[in-house]
Amino acid sequence: MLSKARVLKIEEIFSGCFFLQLEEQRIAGDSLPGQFLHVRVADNTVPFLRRPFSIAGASPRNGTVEIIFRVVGEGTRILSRLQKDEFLDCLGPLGTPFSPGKEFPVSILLAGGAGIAPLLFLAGTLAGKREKILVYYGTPNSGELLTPDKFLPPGVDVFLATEDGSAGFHGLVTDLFERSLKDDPGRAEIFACGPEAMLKTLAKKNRSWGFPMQLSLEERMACGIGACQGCAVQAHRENKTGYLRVCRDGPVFNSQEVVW
Amino acid sequence: MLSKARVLKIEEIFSGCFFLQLEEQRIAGDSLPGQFLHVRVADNTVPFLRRPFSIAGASPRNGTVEIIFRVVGEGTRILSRLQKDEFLDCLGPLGTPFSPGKEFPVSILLAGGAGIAPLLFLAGTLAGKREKILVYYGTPNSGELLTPDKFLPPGVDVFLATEDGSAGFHGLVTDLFERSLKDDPGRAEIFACGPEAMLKTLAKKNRSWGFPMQLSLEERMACGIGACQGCAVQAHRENKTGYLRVCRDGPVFNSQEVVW
Amino acid sequence: MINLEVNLGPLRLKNPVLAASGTFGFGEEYASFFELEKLGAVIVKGLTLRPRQGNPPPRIAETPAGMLNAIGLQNPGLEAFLERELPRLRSINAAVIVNIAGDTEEEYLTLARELSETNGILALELNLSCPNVKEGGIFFGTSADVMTRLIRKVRRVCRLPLIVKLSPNVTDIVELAEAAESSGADILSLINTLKGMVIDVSRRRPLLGNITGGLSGPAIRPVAVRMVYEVYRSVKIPIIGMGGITNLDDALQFFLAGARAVAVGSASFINPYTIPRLISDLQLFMESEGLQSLDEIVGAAQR
Amino acid sequence: MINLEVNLGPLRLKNPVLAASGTFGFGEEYASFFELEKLGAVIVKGLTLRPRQGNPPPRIAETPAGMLNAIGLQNPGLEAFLERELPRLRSINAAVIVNIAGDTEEEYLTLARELSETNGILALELNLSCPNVKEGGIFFGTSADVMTRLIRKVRRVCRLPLIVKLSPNVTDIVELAEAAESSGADILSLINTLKGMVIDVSRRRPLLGNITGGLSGPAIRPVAVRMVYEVYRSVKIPIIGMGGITNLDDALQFFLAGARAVAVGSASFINPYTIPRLISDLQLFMESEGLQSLDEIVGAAQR
Ligand SMILES: Cc1cc2nc3c(=O)[nH]c(=O)nc-3n(C[C@H](O)[C@H](O)[C@H](O)COP(=O)(O)OP(=O)(O)OC[C@H]3O[C@@H](n4cnc5c(N)ncnc54)[C@H](O)[C@@H]3O)c2cc1C
Ligand SMILES: Cc1cc2nc3c(=O)[nH]c(=O)nc-3n(C[C@H](O)[C@H](O)[C@H](O)COP(=O)(O)OP(=O)(O)OC[C@H]3O[C@@H](n4cnc5c(N)ncnc54)[C@H](O)[C@@H]3O)c2cc1C
Ligand SMILES: Cc1cc2nc3c(=O)[nH]c(=O)nc-3n(C[C@H](O)[C@H](O)[C@H](O)COP(=O)(O)O)c2cc1C
Ligand SMILES: Cc1cc2nc3c(=O)[nH]c(=O)nc-3n(C[C@H](O)[C@H](O)[C@H](O)COP(=O)(O)O)c2cc1C
Ligand code: FES
Ligand code: FES
Repeated sequence: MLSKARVLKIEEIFSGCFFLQLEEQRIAGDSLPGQFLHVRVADNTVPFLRRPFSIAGASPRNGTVEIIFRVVGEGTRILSRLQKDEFLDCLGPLGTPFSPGKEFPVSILLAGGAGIAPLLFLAGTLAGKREKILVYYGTPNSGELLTPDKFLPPGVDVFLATEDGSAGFHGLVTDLFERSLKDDPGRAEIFACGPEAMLKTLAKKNRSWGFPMQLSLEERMACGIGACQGCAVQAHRENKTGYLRVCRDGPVFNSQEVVW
Repeated sequence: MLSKARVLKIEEIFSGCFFLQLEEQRIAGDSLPGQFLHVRVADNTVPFLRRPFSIAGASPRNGTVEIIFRVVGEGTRILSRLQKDEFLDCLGPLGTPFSPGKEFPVSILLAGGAGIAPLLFLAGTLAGKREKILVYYGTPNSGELLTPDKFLPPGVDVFLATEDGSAGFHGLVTDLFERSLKDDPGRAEIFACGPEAMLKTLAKKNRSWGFPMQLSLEERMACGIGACQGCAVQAHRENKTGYLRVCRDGPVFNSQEVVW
Repeated sequence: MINLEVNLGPLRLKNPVLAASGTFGFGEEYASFFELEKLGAVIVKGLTLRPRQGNPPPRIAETPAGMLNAIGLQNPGLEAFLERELPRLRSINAAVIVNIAGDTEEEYLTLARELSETNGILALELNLSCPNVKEGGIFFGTSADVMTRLIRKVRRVCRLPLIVKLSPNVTDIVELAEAAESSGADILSLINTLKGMVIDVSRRRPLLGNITGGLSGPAIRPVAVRMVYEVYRSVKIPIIGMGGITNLDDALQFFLAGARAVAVGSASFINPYTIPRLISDLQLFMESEGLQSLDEIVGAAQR
Repeated sequence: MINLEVNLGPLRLKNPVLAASGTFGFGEEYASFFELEKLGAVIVKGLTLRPRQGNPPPRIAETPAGMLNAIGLQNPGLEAFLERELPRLRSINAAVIVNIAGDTEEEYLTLARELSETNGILALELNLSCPNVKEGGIFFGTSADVMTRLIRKVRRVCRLPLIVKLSPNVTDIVELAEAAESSGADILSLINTLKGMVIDVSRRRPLLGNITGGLSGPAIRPVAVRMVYEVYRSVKIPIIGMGGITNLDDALQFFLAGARAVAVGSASFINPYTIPRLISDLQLFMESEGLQSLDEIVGAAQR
């Protein structure tokens, strides 16, 4: 599960946000949407810990796997300086993936910011297998928007929201979704990834909407494989309430499981 | 005294030993033989401390300054990966330089291993100003020998010694020197740099030879500028015995000053 | 091939490299990377009598050359351990050492008693030093008197080799080591984490849910090596050294300082293969240096 | 421009960023990089009554994200300080705090008495915590009783603001901080270095001539921040925080934890301009955050 993956491509999609394509056959073959790579950004004791990134796409045929990351601190800054043909130490794929139900003809993907990453991968695997795939995607402004068409398969309907109104709907992606809500909870399921506030809002509203809904969560991680109990999130599961591990019990949780 | 110097050239002279040429006008103009640069090998907290390297050459005209370093640990390993046009954070020139006496027509330069570095610079500045410049240079074997001609001005006589006899004299450079000893202590002075054992032997033998002799010493450093008292070497100076600072009171000491 | 077997008083290990408690869970996750059988022993996550929820998140903070954790001893409790974890570990032939913690003396005693009666456990490690729980833990580990009383009692009910794990958050580690030795410890483990904290400057709040946490990783290695060195001079019982070990060189510092075995903690998070790699590097080192036994280097830096 | 002036009890500083003792010598070397006048204060190298040779080399060892030092208080002694160093510092308008250390109570008292009678010294910092000298130093800093007695006596002869610098090598920093406060300290400095060591594996010997040394740098920052945070809750006197500060963010952690001023130590070795840069970054931060006074952030992370 530990590999050195070769950098095929690194590209700044918009200021401070990078697309990274890696070549690693095993990871490419094993990855499922919702899983993540735990990446060692440098061969040094600073930064000490690995960094988790959702897998944004994988092609077993080409042996490639992709992540999309925003530069928020030292680790991602170092990553952003990677060059083609360098090697990146990756642990993974890790974590429990999304589990789309065949019984739902409509898939609704709700993304906030960099949360789009795992949903791009999911959309790719669902394409052609669902009647409708709807992607709702919100960012603060049009400058922080990746062109979803570039990363999405054909036949996916994309709805944009920006907080400042510079592109698409003016407001939060959750509001956009609420307004356009017309799908039947019996026929559609939701997959969401984004900032905690967005997921929390969704989980709350969904109490009345009643969609089956899977959320991909984030928490600070050490091991990434389930051994240290570092990445705790409070949740119900199997009639118990306690701390589950984002890295192994998640990162994908059912929205009713999570205790906010 | 703190500069970012541009890498003009980095070259592996022999396995594990690098020649690094930097462009930095101020340093190039201020450097004197025996002084050193205190280098930050990476913009990170690991390695934490700067690394000191003797200045192996400087040209105020070209604005260039050079060091020669051997890879012995993490810091020098990182340095060895520098690329042309990258910038290196250098503090310096630091330390007390050699002070050759005009009254001595003969200069004898005794180098062990990487200790050749400051002596190359010294030879360059003495060239044409002395009757004779003799360089005695010893290394473990011919594979660890830099071709001194490449770095030395014309008119310098070079005598090689290797411990395994693979080039030049078979044995220690101190023995080679002792055998060829014929210069008059009244007319010649010695400048030496190399491993502690070599300098110690020299200092001891010089009690009978009686040459004026200047030694360039090494000690682990923190500040490099004289503030922390970290780089202590026991020495007599000004009728007192105590710890002097290699970084400021040295690295060049008179051989009688040092307490071994 | 050189035999890496080592005796720590009554405890015989197939090699002197252990997984440190709390960094290896109950071994399940690492078992998919390599055979746990290879390890000197797995010291399992701190076990308490009843299941523990642990502390609110965030529980992890990165620090320069290290990390803070404030797990708060989340574990499934004795019963689940005996039912699920221990049989699994035994089935894959892992050498198991159980790290135990309690809020009260009584809890320690019950744990020691019950685990002594269980097959397949090599030794107990008394965690007197967890900085991340409100009661117990570190309280037992910072006063020689309190510690002595507890160890004496545990000793009476414990039939397994007894390891006492010391906290570094003390004025005089030697005093505590001596107290542990004289009250019946067979082996000492040191060090546990240093108490630290990180403030999230953007939120102007402590980063960890528990406010403070335990500092581990290379950052603390100099403190750990120093404590092993000091303790080795004053006690006769063997020492398991830990704190910031990532590779052979780091481990050798501990052996030279006086440890007869070492444990790897946080480094496994960075590279899950750290321990098996260290074992084979140690093997190679001994061969290339012509060492017949670890004894030749244990404590060799003392002077 | 925002005024960075800060009062630490009786001590008024032009800004809250100081040079930590022992890392700045007597200021001479750094004066060629920038005007020392800019600093909140220069805390000079630990001064003893008589000149001190210090420890045998090597005195420095690098560690992950930090370093060990075992200088052993090498300094020219009181007389040379008064004759040479102090006048020089005064002539360039540096704000001077004198860090003093002794082997005996008597030495501390003599130093405090004589320095109190000298013009141009802003405050005394009692170093009760140097881990690198055989007698004195840390001995005075690890027992609340011994410390209390010493501080009381010094207080009586000292007319300058009295800073007490605490050792982190203790079980309970709060107990010592309270003891210092109640025995008359005006200000607390924390932390000094953690005791550590490195073994030179190739030589199989301790690397430092003194065997052990004091650990400083970013590695210890989490421990330092935690101690400032804990002490702030239990004492009323102001705190000078230090330990691993390299930039504004690091310094803010200390302010938010409860420090009213910070000192920069080892980071000056890496970049001699660390302190002046930190001062201007702090200025900019306060302006951009609309802070009128540091008070708005001192201790703001407490909860
Ligand atoms: C399962 C999972 C999937 C993720 N997928 C993506 C993705 O696809 N694209 C993307 O841009 N980001 C993603 N993140 C967030 C990403 O891991 C952080 O942005 C990154 O670790 C920040 O590292 P840094 O060194 O730049 O920041 P720093 O703030 O310097 O990091 C300091 C420490 O905090 C941790 N940390 C900081 N922010 C986060 C965070 N949001 N979540 C978890 N740990 C954090 C770091 O890992 C590190 O240990 C994901 C996080 C998780 C848990
Ligand atoms: C005044 C002076 C001039 C020098 N000139 C040269 C030169 O021209 N060419 C050259 O190859 N080397 C020179 N050295 C030695 C060089 O500084 C070390 O080889 C280098 O610091 C090793 O760094 P590292 O990270 O690779 O090794 P590591 O062993 O990993 O370094 C660990 C720590 O020890 C210190 N250290 C290790 N060896 C030495 C040493 N011999 N002297 C001082 N500190 C040491 C490092 O600086 C660092 O702080 C000089 C040393 C001094 C003091
Ligand atoms: C996430 C984490 C959890 C830990 N849990 C325990 C524990 O339950 N019991 C215990 O005695 N030590 C625990 N420790 C301490 C380690 O066993 C070890 O003593 C310490 O981390 C120092 O070693 P390292 O620097 O190699 O990590 C824990 C450490 C970490 C990092
Ligand atoms: C080389 C060196 C010498 C020191 N000398 C003294 C001293 O004489 N007196 C003192 O109180 N502290 C001394 N200290 C401790 C520092 O003042 C400071 O408390 C400690 O280094 C932590 O800060 P830092 O991590 O920023 O270096 C010294 C530290 C170093 C690195
Ligand atoms: S990060 Fe270790 S359990 Fe999730
Ligand atoms: S390295 Fe600081 S005085 Fe020489």
